Amino acid sequence: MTTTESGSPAPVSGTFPVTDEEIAARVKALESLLIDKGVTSELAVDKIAEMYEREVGPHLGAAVVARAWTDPEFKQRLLDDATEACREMGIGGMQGEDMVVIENTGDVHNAIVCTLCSCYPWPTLGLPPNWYKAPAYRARMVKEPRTVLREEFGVDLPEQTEIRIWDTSAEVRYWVLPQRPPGTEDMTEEQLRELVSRDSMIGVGLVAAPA
Amino acid sequence: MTTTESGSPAPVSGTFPVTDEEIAARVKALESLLIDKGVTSELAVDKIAEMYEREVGPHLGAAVVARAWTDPEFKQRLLDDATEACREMGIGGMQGEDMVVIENTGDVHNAIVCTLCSCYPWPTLGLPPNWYKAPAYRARMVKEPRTVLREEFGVDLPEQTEIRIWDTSAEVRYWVLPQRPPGTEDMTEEQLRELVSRDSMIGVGLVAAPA
Amino acid sequence: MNGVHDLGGMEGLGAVDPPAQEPVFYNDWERRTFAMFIPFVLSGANLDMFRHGIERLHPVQYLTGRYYEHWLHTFESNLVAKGVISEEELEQRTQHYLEHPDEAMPDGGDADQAEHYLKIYEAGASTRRETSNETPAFGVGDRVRVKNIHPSGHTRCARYVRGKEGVVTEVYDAFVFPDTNSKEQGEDPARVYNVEFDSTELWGSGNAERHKVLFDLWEPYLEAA
Amino acid sequence: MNGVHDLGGMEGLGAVDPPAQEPVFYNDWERRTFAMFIPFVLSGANLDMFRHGIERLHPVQYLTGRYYEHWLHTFESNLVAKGVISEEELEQRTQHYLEHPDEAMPDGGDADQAEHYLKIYEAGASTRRETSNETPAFGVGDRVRVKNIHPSGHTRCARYVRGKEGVVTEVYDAFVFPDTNSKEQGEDPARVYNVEFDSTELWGSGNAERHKVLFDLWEPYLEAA
Repeated sequence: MTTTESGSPAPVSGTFPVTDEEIAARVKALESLLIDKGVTSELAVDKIAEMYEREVGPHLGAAVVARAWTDPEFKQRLLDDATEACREMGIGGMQGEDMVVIENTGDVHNAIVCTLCSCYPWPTLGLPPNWYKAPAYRARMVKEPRTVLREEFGVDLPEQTEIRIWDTSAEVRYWVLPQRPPGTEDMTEEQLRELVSRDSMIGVGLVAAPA
Repeated sequence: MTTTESGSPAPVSGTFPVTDEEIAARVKALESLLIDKGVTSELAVDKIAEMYEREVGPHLGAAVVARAWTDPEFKQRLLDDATEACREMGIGGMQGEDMVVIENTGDVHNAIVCTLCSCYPWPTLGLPPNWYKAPAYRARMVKEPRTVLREEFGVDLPEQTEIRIWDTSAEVRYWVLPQRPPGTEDMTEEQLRELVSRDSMIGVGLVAAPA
Repeated sequence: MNGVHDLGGMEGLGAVDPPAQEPVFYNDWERRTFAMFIPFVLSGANLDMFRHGIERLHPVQYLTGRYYEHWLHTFESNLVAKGVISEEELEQRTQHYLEHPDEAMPDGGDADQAEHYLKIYEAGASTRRETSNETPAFGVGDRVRVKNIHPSGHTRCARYVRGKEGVVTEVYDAFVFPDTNSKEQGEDPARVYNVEFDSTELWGSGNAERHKVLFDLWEPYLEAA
Repeated sequence: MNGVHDLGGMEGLGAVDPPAQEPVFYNDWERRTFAMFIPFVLSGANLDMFRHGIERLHPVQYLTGRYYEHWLHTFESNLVAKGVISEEELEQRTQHYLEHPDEAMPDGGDADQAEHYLKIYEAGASTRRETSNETPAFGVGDRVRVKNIHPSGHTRCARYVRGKEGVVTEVYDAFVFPDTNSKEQGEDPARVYNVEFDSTELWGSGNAERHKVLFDLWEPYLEAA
């Protein structure tokens, strides 16, 4: 217990959130110490950050989905062993060492969450959005997913659709193969990629038919 | 989600704790509105606050304990129906409508907690101390009471003593009849009262023998 | 609700750190807030609404808030919800007292009202009720299991006892049922049982300590084990 | 530990409120912090220590902290605990950069090192391991119960599944066991099972929604139902 100005005891000392200035300075302090130890550098920081800013992102997962939609044999390989199937396309790496892809159908809707932290398949979806890592989604998605999907993401599923929520609690990284929308029969794999959103591979969005 | 100055999303908006100035102003605002509605007044506020500042407090519970130590029949009545036994001494009221007193012995040590809020027997112990109402005590006392008693209150119980923690989850208000220390055989009821601490009636203290 | 207030067994909250001494109230606003409970109830609220208003605070406000700050917020939110006061007048007055922090409250008061309030404190306000259900469902010594329920509203069935088995040690009378009373859906009095749980049942056999926890439970929370 | 990070089923945390768009990193310090993970691991830490360092944050710091602020704090606390850096030099440098917020980092860098780090991201760092326990304790379709354990250290056995029964849907290989690895007590690889839980088992039959939750559990967390 600490006390506030008026004397009333407060259960926690300090002011929250911590200021941006302090966070920024602490980050530089730590990085500079690690540079001194020879385990990082400005160059390494830039290269790593740029990798996830420019190269790795949900366009990779979208490419996998588009191929699965257009190549039944690839789709089967993807559902059998997603890690291996993605590797065929040169996709893989950190936080995707053991991936499993789960298929949405007319009867079953899947979505992913990590209630304990923020596990997510980086190689195909990129780094997770902040709402995925924040408390509200993590808390609610395992108890009231239908409400979360409807109220927060505008996905209003039919009552008879079974909802399956994959809580990524170990080192397997799940992600969703969304349903191919009707009216896309004539589209090429390249065109289909453009339709596939990050949210549809998390399971909080559907792939809309082209307008 | 809100954003901080540097743009990073923060899960909660606002700054915590709220300032003392704001709390004090909000309290006056609400009280003044209730005065306007005719349901309170400065006089009522003072009378009520003074009742718990000057009249109701752990000296009342101590008087009950001292009597139980010196009057075996009263003690039996106290253990049978604490509310009724306290009423004999003119003690009772809000948050003590249904009291139960539990006896500490050489074999069994009892203590009270309210994990869900801050329930406490006001008529005999007064208003609860802040640590009783704060998260740490409430969280830990039902899972590791022996450690809490030893580390936080200096009460190091023998390994063979059974610990019984009463989580005051409904409207019964429990409190503890502590053990009478040795060496007090010649003391009067009035003298004994002075020995009985609030903590010993919560169960986080023992009554020490007079020096 | 599965809220942050439901603290039994939580870790990471730090030390208890009890001070040697402390005043009953630390300052003027704590005194004033404490004294608003009866006016609050007389404005049409009840104890369970009071508690649930605190539980509905954002977890950060709950964990950083001073104790009587919780009371202030539940008074505010309940009285606004009941239409006794409006957000707007509350904000206006708050702004006024922020600008005039030393301005006294309207003076005076009704001595009879003050006396009446003191008498309420002295008499208490028991929530014990006669019950039509004369035969208790469980008796002393019965093994019972707490139902696995997760109500979104107010409940006194803490998470850490849900699904757990214990033994009835005491059968009490009926008391107002918090889950319905907090929603103004009626007092629905139900019997209360004191149930003894072994710490191994609650926290597993690997828990570092062994003890008993006694927990009072309304009959609707329980089933035969 | 029974910490605030263990969020499944908690209420009162507000809306998800997803923005239409957001950048990968919002600012310079988020970028820098993200890029410190490999240097952190190469300084002798591991993924489970990383996670547990975040879990040990005070609940208020956890709930008010920006996401990469959690990373910063677990880097700091683990590296100080390991003696890689000291509190003092961290505070001194922080003070320095508070006074000189625009000062650049030491320039340059080792191109080979940067390349090496990128290759780690590309290759991944699987925690899947060979196991000597060739016969899985459970098979697909088996009913299992999650043990009622409350370890004080790091665990991936969330509170909301403890004591609950489900059906094994998949038997995976062995993976590094977080409970021991987080304490540097060995990798102790153990098999992981995907277990399907009905929402009524987790949240009671009164839950407003009905669905399935699939949860991965290491063998030591499970017993036959």
